[in-house]
Amino acid sequence: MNEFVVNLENKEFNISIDKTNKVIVNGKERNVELSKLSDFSYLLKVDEKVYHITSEKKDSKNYSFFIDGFSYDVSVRTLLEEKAYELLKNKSNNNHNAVVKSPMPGLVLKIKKKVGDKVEMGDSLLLLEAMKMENDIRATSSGVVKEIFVSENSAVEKNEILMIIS
Amino acid sequence: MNEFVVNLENKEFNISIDKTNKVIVNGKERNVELSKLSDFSYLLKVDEKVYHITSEKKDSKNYSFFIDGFSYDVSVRTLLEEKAYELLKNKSNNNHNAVVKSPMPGLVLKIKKKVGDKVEMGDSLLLLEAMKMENDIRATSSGVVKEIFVSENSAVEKNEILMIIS
Amino acid sequence: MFKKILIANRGEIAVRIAKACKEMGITSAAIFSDTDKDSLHVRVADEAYYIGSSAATESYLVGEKINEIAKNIGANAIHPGYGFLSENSNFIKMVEDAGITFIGPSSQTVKLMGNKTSARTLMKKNRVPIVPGTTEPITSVEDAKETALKIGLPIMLKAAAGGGGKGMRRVDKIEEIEEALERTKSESMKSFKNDAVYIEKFIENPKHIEVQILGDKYGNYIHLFERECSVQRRHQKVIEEAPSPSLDNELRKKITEAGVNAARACNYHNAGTIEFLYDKNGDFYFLEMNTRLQVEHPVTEFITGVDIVKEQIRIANGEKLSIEQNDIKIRGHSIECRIYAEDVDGNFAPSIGNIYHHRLPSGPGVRVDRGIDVLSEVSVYYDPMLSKLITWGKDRTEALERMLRALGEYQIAGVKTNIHSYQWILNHPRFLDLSFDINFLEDDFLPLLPGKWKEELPNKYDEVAAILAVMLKQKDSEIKPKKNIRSTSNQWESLSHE
Amino acid sequence: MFKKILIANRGEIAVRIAKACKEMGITSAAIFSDTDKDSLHVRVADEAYYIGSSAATESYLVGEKINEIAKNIGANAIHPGYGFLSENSNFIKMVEDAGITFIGPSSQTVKLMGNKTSARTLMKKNRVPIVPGTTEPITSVEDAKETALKIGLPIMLKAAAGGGGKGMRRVDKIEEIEEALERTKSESMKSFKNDAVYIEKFIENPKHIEVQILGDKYGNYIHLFERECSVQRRHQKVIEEAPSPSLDNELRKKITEAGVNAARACNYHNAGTIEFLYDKNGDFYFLEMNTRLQVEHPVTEFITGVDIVKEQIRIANGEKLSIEQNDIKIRGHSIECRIYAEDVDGNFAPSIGNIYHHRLPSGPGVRVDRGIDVLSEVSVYYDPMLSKLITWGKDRTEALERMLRALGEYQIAGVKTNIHSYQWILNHPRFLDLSFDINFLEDDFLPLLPGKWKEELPNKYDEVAAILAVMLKQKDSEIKPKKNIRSTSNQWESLSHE
Repeated sequence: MNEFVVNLENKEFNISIDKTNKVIVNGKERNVELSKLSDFSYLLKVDEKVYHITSEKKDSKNYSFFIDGFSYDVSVRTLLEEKAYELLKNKSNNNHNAVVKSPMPGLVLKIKKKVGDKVEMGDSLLLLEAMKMENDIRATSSGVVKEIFVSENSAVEKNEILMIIS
Repeated sequence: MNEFVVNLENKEFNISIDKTNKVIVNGKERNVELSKLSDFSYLLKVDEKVYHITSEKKDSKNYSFFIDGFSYDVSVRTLLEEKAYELLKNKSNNNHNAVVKSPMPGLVLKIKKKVGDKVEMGDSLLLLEAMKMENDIRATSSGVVKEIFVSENSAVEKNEILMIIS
Repeated sequence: MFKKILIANRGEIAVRIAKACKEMGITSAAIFSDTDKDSLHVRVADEAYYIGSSAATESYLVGEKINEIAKNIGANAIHPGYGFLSENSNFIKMVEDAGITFIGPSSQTVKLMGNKTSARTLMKKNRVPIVPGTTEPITSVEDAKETALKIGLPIMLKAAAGGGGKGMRRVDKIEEIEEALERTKSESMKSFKNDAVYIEKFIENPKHIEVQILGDKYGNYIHLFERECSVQRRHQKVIEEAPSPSLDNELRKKITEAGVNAARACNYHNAGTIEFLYDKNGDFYFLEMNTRLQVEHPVTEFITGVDIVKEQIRIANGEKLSIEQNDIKIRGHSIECRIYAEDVDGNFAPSIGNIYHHRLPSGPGVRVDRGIDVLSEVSVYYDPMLSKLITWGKDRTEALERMLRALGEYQIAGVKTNIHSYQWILNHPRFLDLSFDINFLEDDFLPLLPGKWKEELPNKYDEVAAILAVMLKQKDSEIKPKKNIRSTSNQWESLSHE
Repeated sequence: MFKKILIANRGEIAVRIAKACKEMGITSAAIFSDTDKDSLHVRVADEAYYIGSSAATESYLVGEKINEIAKNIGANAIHPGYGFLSENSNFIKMVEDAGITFIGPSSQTVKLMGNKTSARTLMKKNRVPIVPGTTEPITSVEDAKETALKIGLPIMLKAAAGGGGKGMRRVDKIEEIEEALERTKSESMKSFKNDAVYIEKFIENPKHIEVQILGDKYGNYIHLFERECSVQRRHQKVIEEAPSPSLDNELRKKITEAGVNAARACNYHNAGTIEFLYDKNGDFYFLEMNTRLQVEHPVTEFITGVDIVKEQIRIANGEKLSIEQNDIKIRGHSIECRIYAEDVDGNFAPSIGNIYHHRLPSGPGVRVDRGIDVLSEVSVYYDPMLSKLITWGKDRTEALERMLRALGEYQIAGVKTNIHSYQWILNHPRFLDLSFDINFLEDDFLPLLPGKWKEELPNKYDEVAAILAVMLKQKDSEIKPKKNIRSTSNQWESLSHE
C-alpha cells in the first residue's frame, strides 16, 4: 500500500493505492482500471465511470491532464516527498520572495512599478511587447518590489527574471 | 549513386539516387526532399510538387503507401536484389504454381471446381462464409486445378492453402 | 427527460448515440465485450459495463444480459442502434416488460414489419405499392411454380423473417425453383430460426430509394425526404445520398407520401425507414421497412438540419414532434461513403489490425462518424465498418468535390481500407450521369477485380510512390541500428516522435 | 478559371484556401518560411515555394518576393488570406501591375477603406451611420480637445491607418489627451508608418456586429447576413456567432442593408465585412470595413450554405454572382471558438512547442479549420491560433451544446491551449442571456486571473485527475528502464505504440 498526496487547484487529496485495482481517496474506496492508449492518452475507469484523458508528464511529480475540455495541473508526491516539500515551503515562507519571470521573449515597453512600491496580487507590473501584442505582466502575489532587473525598451528572453517581490 | 528497380501496379521504374537530393527516374532527373513527420507520415517534395504520404513498411523491399486517397503497394529492389528476384521468377515460371489461400478465417460453403478443371483468372473457385457474409474466392491466375486441400463445411484459418492452380 | 440511456451497441453508432446524449445532458452507459474493453464507444460514454466475451452471440446479441444491466444500473431507456438486437421484437418486449423505454417502435410494430409477408399484406391494404408476388409464405414447390409463372420470371425468393439483403435468392428458370426454395428455406432457418419464404417478381435493375420518417406516440408523422442508396455490393450499401438525384419533385412528393402512409399503417412511432425499389418505368414498390435508425441517417441530417438521434430520444420520452412537415426543407446535397477495413482486391476480406495512424479530414462541409480512434483494434468479431465520411455541398457536384477532397485527406494506417476504390466509383460516368442502379458495382466494378479498376484511374502518384520507396529503402540502409540513442541534431530523426 | 493560385499566407487560412482550390480543380501553391518547411499548409498544397527566414518581415510580409514567385511559377491569381499583406494596397497594386489577379477588392478600394478617415467621410456621404467624431485627422492638441468637449468624453483616439483593434486608445479626461495623442501617434507611426489619428466618441459597452457582403465586378451586391463578435480579449475576437442573437429581424434588415450600401459606396468587389458597433439604445454605427476574408467566415458559411472562399475565387475570375439575395436564407445557428496556443493563467503568453497528440472532434454539426496536424511545430514567429472549432445547431442552444461536446472531444498535447476557458465563457449567464458586450471578458473574466475562474466551474474531474496522477506515478516507479526491449505480453505496454 503506497500513500500519496496530490495537489491541484488549491485542493489536496490523500490517496493510497495497492496493486489490486483499488485506491482510497480521502478515505473512500474506489475501483479503478487504467488502460494506456498511447503516451499521451489514457482510459481510466473509476467505479462505473469512464474517462478518456490526455496527459503530459512534466516531471516525476507533475502532470498536466486534459479531460473533456477541462485542464488540470497536478502535482503528486509520496508521503516522503511531501514531507521534504513541506519543509522547503516553510523555509521559503520565512524568507518569501516571489520571482516575476518573463512568460515569453519580448520587448519591455513600460515598467509600471519601482523598487519599494507596494503591489497587490493582480496589479500590472510592466508591459511586454511580444507577438505584436502588448502583454500586461501582473503580480501573482502581494508584497513590495524588492528588485527590478530590466529596463524599458530592453529585450528579454523567456523565463528571464524581471522583478522580485518580497 | 545507388540504383533501384521499383514495381507497382504492373509498372516498373528504374531509379537511381545519390545523397544530394536528386533522383533519376527512368532517365529523368528530379529534385527531391523528404521530411519524416512520423513513423507513418512523410512529406515528399518532387521538384515543386508536395505530397503528404501515409506509409506502412511491410519489409525491407515492400511498402504500402497512401497518397491523396490513392493506395499503392510498392516493391523496391537494389540492382542486386532484382537479379536474384528475376532468377527466382524464371525458376517458378518453369514450374508455375499459383497457390490459392484463404483471405480470412471462415467456413467453406461450396467448392465450385474439382481437380483437373480448367480455370480462367477471375473464375469463382469456392464460397467461404466469414463475418456472416458469403465470400466468393476467385482465381487470380489461369490454369488447371492441381490440388484441393479443403472440403465443404470445413473451417479454414486465414492464409490456409485452399487450392493449387498450375 | 431520461437520466440515463444504455446504448446496446458498439462501433460508430454507439459513439454517435453517446454524443447525442452528451449534448442533451443525459448520462450514457456503454456495454463492452472483451475485445471492446478500450474501444472508442467505451471512451466516449460516461459509464461502461462488461457484457461478455468477444463473439456477438456472447455479448451484444444477448438480450437478457443487456436488459439485466439496464435494470441494475438504473437506465431509463435503451437505444439499440442498428443491427444486433435493434429489430428483435422479443428483446424489445423484454425491455418493455421491465418498464424500461425502448428507443424505437413498439415490439408489436417491429414484429409486424419484421415479418415481410404480413408487412406486404398491410401495405397492400393501405395502398402503398408493393412488388407483385405473394403476401403469404409459400406452402409447396407447386405453389411457388404457379406464382412464378403467373407473375413471370425471373423471381426473387425471400425469407419472410429476412431483410437488409439477407435471405434472398434470384430464380431465373422454372426448373431452378425447387433447389432454390430449399436452399433459401435452410438459410433462413439458420439465420432467422424461421423458414417461411415468399415470392416477389424480380424488378430489373431498379434503384434503391428510401424514405426517412418520424412519428411520435400521438399519431403525428412527418418525413425527412428520401435517400438514394443504389450503390451496393452484395446487398450492402456502400454510398448513400440525400436527396435522391433520380427523382423530380412530383415523384418525390409521391414516394414520401407513400412513406408516411406506410408508417401510419403500422402505428409506427420513432424514426423509421421505408425502402422502395424504383424501376426504369418510374414506378416504385415497397420493399421493406427498417424499424430502427439507419447507418446512412447523417445524409438526411445534413440536408434537413434535423438531429435524428435526438428526435428518437425525445419521441421515446413521450414528447410530441416539435417539427412540422412544412418546416422541413431540403438544403443542398449530401453524400456518405462507408469506410470499411477490407482488402478490395483480396475478395473484400476484412482487414484486421491496430490503427496506428488516424487523421480525420476536416474543413467545410465534412462530417465523420467514426468507431475508431488512434490505437483502436479492428477485430474479426464485428462488422468491419470503421467510419462514415459524409459531405455536404450546395448541390451534388459540390458535395462530390468535397467528398473527393475529404477522401484525399483521410489517412489511416494499420489496416487496408476501401478508400481508394471510391476514386473509381465517384468518378465513374454511371455514377455521375445517374444511370446507375443497384447492380452498378456488380456489373461494372467487380469484373475489374483484382486490381484492374486501378488501371482506369489516372496514374496520379505512381512515380511519387516509386521515388518514396527508393528514398525510404536508401534511408533504411544508411541508418545503423542504435541502442536507444537519438541525436537531436539529426534532422531526419528530430521530427519523428516516438 | 484560374489554373494556379498562389496562397500568400500560412496557418489555418492557407489550409482553408488550398482545400477550396482542391475542390475547384485549381492548383494551389503555398509559400513557406524556414520554420514552416513542413507545416500543414505546405502539406495540403499542391506546390510549395521557399519565401525566406522565419520572421514574417523576412517572408510573409515581403510583397516583392511573393509577387516575384507568383510570376515565376505562372500563378494566375494570389489569395492573400487575412492579416499579413491582405489589406496592403501597395502590395495589391504591385500584383495588379504584374497582370496577376488579386483575390480581393482593387488596390484603390483597399487604400480608400484602409484610411479610416476617408472611409468615415465616404460612409457619412452615403448615409451609413458613423460614430460621432472627426472625419479628418487631428492636426493639433487644441483641435483634439475641442472635438472631445463637443462630442463629450470619453473618446477614442484611433490611427487612421489602423484597424482590427490596433492603434487605438481611450481617453477619459481632457488633461490626458495630450499624452494619449502623442503615444497613439508614435505607435501608429511604428505599426503603420503613418501617424494620422482621428477622434471617435467612445461608445459605452457596445456589441460588435458585422455584415458579410459579396460583390462581383459588375456592381451586384448581396449580403450573407451578420455575425456577432462581441466576445473579445484585448480587441481580439475569441468567439463569433451567426446570426447575431442580439438582433430582431427588423434591425437585421436595417444593418444588412447598411452593409450592402457601404460596399456599394466604395465600389467594392469580392468578399468584405462591414463592422458595426451596436449600442444599448439599439443604434448601430459603422466602425470599419475589412477588405478581405475574415477569420470567422465559417459561421456564415454554416448558416447560409455559401462557400465564401470559392465565391471569392469566382468573383475574382470575373464571374457574376451566381446567387441572388432571395436565395440566401438563415438556417439554424453557428458558433466559432478560436483555439489558441496560450497560457490563459500566465498572462496569455503564447505556448510554444510541438503538437504530440491532436485528436479532432467529429460527429454532427462540427467543423474544424486547422493550421496544425500531429507533429506540427508551434513557433514564436506567428499568431498562436492553432485552429477554429465551429459548430452548427438548429438554434443557438443546440449549437452551444454541440460546441461544449466538441470542446470535450478536442485533444491537444504539446502546448497549452485556451480550451478550458471556454467552459467558463460558454456557461456564463451573460453569454447565455445575451447581456454580454465587447467588454464582457475584460469586466468579468480577466479579474478572475490567474486561476480563480476555474473555481466558478463545477469540480467535475478533480478527483479523477488526482487518481490518474497517483496511478501514473505508481506505474512509473514500477517500470524499470529497459534497453529497447518490450514484452508484448505486458498489457501495460502492449497498447502503447511508439
